[in-house]
Amino acid sequence: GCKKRQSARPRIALVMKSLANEFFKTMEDGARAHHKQHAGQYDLIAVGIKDELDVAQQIKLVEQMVAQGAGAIVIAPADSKALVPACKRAMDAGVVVINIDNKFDEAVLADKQVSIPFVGPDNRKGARLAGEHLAGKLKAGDEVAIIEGAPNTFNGIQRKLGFEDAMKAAGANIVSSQSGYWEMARANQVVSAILTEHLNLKALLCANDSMALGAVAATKAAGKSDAILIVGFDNISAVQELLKEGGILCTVDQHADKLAVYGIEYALEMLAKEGAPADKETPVDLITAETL
Amino acid sequence: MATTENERRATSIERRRLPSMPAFVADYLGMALALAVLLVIFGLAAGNFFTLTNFRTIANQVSDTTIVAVGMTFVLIIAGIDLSVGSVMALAGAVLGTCMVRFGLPLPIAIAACLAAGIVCGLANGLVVTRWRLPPFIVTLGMLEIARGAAHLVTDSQTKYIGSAVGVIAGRGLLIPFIVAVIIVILGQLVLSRTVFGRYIVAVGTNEEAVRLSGIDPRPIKLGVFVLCGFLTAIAAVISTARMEAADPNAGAGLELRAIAAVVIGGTSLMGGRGSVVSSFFGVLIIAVLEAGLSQMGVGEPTKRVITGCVIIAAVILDQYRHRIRKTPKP
Amino acid sequence: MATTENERRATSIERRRLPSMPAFVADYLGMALALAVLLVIFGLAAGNFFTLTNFRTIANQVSDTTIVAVGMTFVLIIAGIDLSVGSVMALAGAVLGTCMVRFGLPLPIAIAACLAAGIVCGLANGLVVTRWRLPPFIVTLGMLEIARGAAHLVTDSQTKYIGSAVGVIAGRGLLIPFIVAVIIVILGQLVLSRTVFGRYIVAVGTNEEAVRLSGIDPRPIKLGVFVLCGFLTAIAAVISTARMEAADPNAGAGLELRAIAAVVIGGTSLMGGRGSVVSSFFGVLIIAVLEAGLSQMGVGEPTKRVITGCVIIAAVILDQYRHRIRKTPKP
Amino acid sequence: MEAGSTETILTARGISKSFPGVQALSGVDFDLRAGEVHALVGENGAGKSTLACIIAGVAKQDTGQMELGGQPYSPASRADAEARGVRMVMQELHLIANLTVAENIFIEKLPNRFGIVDYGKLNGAAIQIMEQVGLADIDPATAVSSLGIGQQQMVEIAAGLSRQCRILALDEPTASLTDKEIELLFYQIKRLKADRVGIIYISHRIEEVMHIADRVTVLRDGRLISARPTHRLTSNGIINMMVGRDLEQVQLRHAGEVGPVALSVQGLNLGDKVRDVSFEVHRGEILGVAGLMGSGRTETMRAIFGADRADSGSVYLSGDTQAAQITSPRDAVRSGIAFLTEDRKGQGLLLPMAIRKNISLMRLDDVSRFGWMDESRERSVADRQAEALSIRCSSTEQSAAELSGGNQQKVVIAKWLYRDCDVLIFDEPTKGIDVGAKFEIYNQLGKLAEKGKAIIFVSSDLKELMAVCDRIMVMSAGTVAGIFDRDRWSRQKIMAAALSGSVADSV
Ligand SMILES: Nc1ncnc2c1ncn2[C@@H]1O[C@H](COP(=O)(O)OP(=O)(O)OP(=O)(O)O)[C@@H](O)[C@H]1O
Ligand SMILES: Nc1ncnc2c1ncn2[C@@H]1O[C@H](COP(=O)(O)OP(=O)(O)OP(=O)(O)O)[C@@H](O)[C@H]1O
Ligand SMILES: [Mg+2]
Ligand SMILES: [Mg+2]
Repeated sequence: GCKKRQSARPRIALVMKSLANEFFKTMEDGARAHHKQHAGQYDLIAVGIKDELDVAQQIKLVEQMVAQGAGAIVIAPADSKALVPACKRAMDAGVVVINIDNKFDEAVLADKQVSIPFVGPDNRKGARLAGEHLAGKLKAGDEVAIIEGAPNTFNGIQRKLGFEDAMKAAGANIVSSQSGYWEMARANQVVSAILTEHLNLKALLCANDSMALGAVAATKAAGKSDAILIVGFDNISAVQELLKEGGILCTVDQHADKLAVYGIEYALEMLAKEGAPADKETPVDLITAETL
Repeated sequence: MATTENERRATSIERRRLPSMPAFVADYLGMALALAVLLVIFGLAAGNFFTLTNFRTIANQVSDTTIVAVGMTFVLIIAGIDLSVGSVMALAGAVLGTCMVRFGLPLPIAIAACLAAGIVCGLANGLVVTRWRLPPFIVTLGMLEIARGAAHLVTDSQTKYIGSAVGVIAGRGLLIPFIVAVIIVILGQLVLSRTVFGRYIVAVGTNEEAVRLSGIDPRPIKLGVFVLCGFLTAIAAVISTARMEAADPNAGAGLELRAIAAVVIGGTSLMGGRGSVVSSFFGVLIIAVLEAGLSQMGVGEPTKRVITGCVIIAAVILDQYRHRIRKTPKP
Repeated sequence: MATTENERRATSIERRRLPSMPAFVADYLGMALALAVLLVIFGLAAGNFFTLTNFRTIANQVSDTTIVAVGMTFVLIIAGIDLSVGSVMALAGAVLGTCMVRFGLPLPIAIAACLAAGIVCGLANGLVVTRWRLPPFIVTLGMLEIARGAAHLVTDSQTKYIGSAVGVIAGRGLLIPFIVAVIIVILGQLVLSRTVFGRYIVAVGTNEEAVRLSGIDPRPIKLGVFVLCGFLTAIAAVISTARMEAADPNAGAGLELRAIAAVVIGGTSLMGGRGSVVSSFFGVLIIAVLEAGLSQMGVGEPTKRVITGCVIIAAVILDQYRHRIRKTPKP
Repeated sequence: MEAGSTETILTARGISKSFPGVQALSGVDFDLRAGEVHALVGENGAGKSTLACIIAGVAKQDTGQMELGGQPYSPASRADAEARGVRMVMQELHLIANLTVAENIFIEKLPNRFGIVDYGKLNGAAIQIMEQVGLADIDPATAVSSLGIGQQQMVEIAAGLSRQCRILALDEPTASLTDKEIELLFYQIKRLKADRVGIIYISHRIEEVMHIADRVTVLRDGRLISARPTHRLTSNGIINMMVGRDLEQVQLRHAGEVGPVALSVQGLNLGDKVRDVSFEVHRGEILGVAGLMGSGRTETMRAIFGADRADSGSVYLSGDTQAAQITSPRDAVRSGIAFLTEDRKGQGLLLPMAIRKNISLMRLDDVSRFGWMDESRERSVADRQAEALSIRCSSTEQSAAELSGGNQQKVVIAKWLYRDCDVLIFDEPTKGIDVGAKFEIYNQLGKLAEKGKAIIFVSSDLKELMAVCDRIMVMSAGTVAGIFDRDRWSRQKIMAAALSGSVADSV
């Protein structure tokens, strides 16, 4: 922060969700790498919150970044509704806001009469990809369960919908759908309970990889690792090994490292020319043992 | 001789009353100094720290924690603790949001319902604590779970977006939340040090048995403190909901520990009997400035946590020395 | 006359020694009963509850909480509290994971490093608490932040997947974690009630000043308890890492409150001086069975939290009555 | 003295009360007339406090009836009793440390306007009350926590006096007071008598009772032994009724062989409480320490024991040329110094724990093997100690909290005797202890001295010091005002020394 006040260089604030989550950590690293290459073009402040649920803290961060004189805020909102007013205020203060990762709620945006461009992947599509890959290994009527993310997050809901789309298309039977609140230990507990209750379960679709890890441990403990297929999401480093071993069937890569970069580039673009904002979709890829 | 005696005593009392002002100042001087040091450090280290917007931002951000910390100060003084404030804040906010969004009730009625929710939670805490003489720690731990669950049930686990219908309270640019918080701090300090209720609170925290043996029932006093804490938490919920224009069932997670940390940094004893509302306010400010400064400097979250933890411990160590210097040394 | 006095005393001691066995059983009977009631309810309400796999699953799941609860029991008996156990568990696990994955160290060395991390955290807590006589609540609250930050720094915020290299410890099907936990419970209870150290712990928790004025330095005792708690937390970290085959820097969030709830449900006093390790174990089992049963019944998370909260409060109310019946009312 | 008052304001008939294992009171009758001082005497555990507590609504009797002014009287709580004009100053201090003196005195009814305390009025009223009990020098706005224990006792009494009442029970009000304060207290009692207040006065100091009481009721083991006007009693007669047997006359200890110096204190300083204190005590000697309340005796002993860190000064043990390094009680005990605190409940005992565990605490190595407790050995050790001091308990498994004050004190002594130190400092060991037990303790002191132990005996009761000590050191305002040998002292000389430095200056 010592090289400050070169008004020519805009400050771009990257406000992420929980840096306790590897996904955002990767995002941050990607952004920092990009910044290193383009150090002359902008200053970067990357911040995140303690845990995914701490919406108030993230609002504080947005406000602080405005106070800090950021020219643009690239935000991965922890809550798709509650962050809108804060972002609107930032925009009113002349800050460019780019939404990445977790899309703002349309209705709220409409109510606030703002439009914030979204740069990010289609989570529903990603989840459907993973689900379809899984479906290839299932028969119609097979029992499956979904481990959802936190119920108030947009991407959590999208992933759940994507899984459901694929499972319905394949004719699988979703016997249980419970939230693991994105956490490994919580998911482990929930999965254990589901395994006890549903003895014929064939597959578990987890809305992120942390929960998939918890699910893997639970199936191992129950002695069912061979019988149950597990699907994750996010492609964190910890699952690479498991993908190779077959402990996890597949996961989805949304290119976290690129996500922030797309957002930052978009922000720079908008700062340069005050163009009408449009959404921009980033790629999602299915990762399996073969693609590694 | 009696007259000279009395005169002497009268003057000595006068003398006492006057130098109490510096003592009063000394009480807060340490905290103010710590705050000033932080401000200077961040002023030098982070660009744009010394700006009006930044202070305005911090001021509005601390308002809900401040109000909760006032309630927590009272609870700690009676040697209690309230771990449920975070959940109760979420529940009260959830009630507010649901009243407005789902039932379309007008703001004043929704606020009344929100405050009622806070009071009911405080009442439940207080009744269980006093009726069965249970440790507040465990009772409010139970309430932490109950209120959080209730908040999710009320909102169906969905953030309720309310919009400017409630946002008006936060009155942009006017610092209304901060002003409300400051007024509550001042009122709280007056209640504590100048009213019969306040003195009874200190008395109950110091020696509950002695209070009971003096023919004063400590239970209504304790009950009152828990209700007050619930009520203030609900006010904090109104303010935070207004600031976000949305009610989030996950709001206030971890708020209890943050509020307790702030209150203790302010020098209030966890053993009860000793505390000051104004000092708690300083405690809140110190933590808030620290967090704001660190995030503006772009310090990573893990490092931030390590620093915050160290500052909490350092603050209570300093407080310890402050007390030792003021009292005669008792090892 | 003196002889009759003595005879009376002698017989009364005899009388006391015999009925102490039933008293011992009565201590645990209430808890065992509560557990049995829960089991029956879930056996009827949830299918597949009474299966070997289910009990095996629950048994392995409770092992880490149980071990932490043993440490927490000791801490509560000296009238302390340790809010940092969740974070310390994450840090110790993170050290284990990083040693194996990043530095490729063999399991025994990694485990040694992990245990060392837990001991260092406990030592830090204990030293700060005893050196400056600070309330353990606030010191361990600071450590909660520090250890969590450190866990993220150590792992670079990445979950470390270790695989069966560590999984062997959990020994599928063999219930090793559960057996370790039970052994620790038994050892813990023996240390508490049969050793000099245990006697000192209870004495310090009862009246620290009286212990000090008896020429016994209470500080090494308190320090020892915090170190023990850190050490047991690290053992829990080894076991939970082995179960998950992965080290997660976010592990153990909220563990401190869960462990405290379990210990208090078991009847250990938050005021210090009174507690039992075996009862804490029952407390852990009650909460675990409750949670497992409710999730098997498909009860939603919010409702689960409400029920858990109510059970926590109900348990301590019952404990209160149990104590009142055993003691006669005091004026 | 008779005051001609025959109007009985309180009668109690057949009061019984039992605690687990103890029949505290059995079928006791008691009555109190307006304007009389009715003393309750008896050994420790005789049931005096229990009876007073029942009258004041603090405890509830199992059987028996009471009448107050002709009306049936059965208070549900202390507040209830106070509403009917019955008040009590309890044996234990019940002040609120963090409130001011004035707030404590008027805690029940803080003068206020719309809930806001009127401090002018409060402090003004407090000054008046405090003047009456000789606390004129204390600012009513100071926190009680900064007062000495004797001053706190006076504040407690002041609080009792501040309220209008028909009956006032004083449970051992003089236990930690010195003659000067006792005089003030008696003056107040006489004033109340003139206002026709009935006073129940509990004390172990027989001469006090002879002086102030109109009637004396003697309790023994919870039974009524006698209730007679004072002028028909003698001190010895009362003592005989209390203990149920004749006590030999106060036996002056014969000064035995005094050995070499066991402990020497040189130039000890601690704030303004202890100023340049030097003295020595020999093996086989009992050194008495006298002084007024607040003269710094407790502080001096705490500093020697390492409980508080002295600013300067040194302590030499048994002729050592090197000063002992005592920075904590642990060091002191290791050097063979024992210290029995004056506050036995707060600092001496582990109240909820068994007597056995209290006694063995300091020598657990003696009742354990390789760190594991040997409980049967511990039990036999505890039983032996309890017997040696005739601690009255149902067994050593009973918790210390359930004992009467005197027996609790005996547990503390038992614990220190078991530790077996060479230098023993007793701070007010006979405070609130009955005559029988007092003599037992004097005997113990004598025996210990014979065994060659050095004993420092701090007491506010000059008579007992003069009866058992070889020398008496008098402290005044934190300094040593004089050390008197057995054949050179007199009550007058000692009092003069105690009053030599103004205590008020040090407050
Ligand atoms: N709360 C209690 N629980 C159990 N036993 C009690 C309790 N209070 C008093 N006792 C017992 O009742 C008996 C009478 O006690 P009490 O305090 O009335 O004696 P006392 O005459 O006031 O003695 P002291 O002179 O030591 O104060 C004692 O044997 C005591 O052990
Ligand atoms: N806990 C305390 N905090 C502050 N000051 C104290 C405390 N205890 C005692 N003092 C002060 O120390 C001085 C001496 O104490 P103390 O009254 O105990 O002396 P003492 O000579 O042992 O008298 P006694 O034991 O007869 O009351 C008093 O003036 C008192 O105000
Ligand atoms: Mg008594
Ligand atoms: Mg003293």
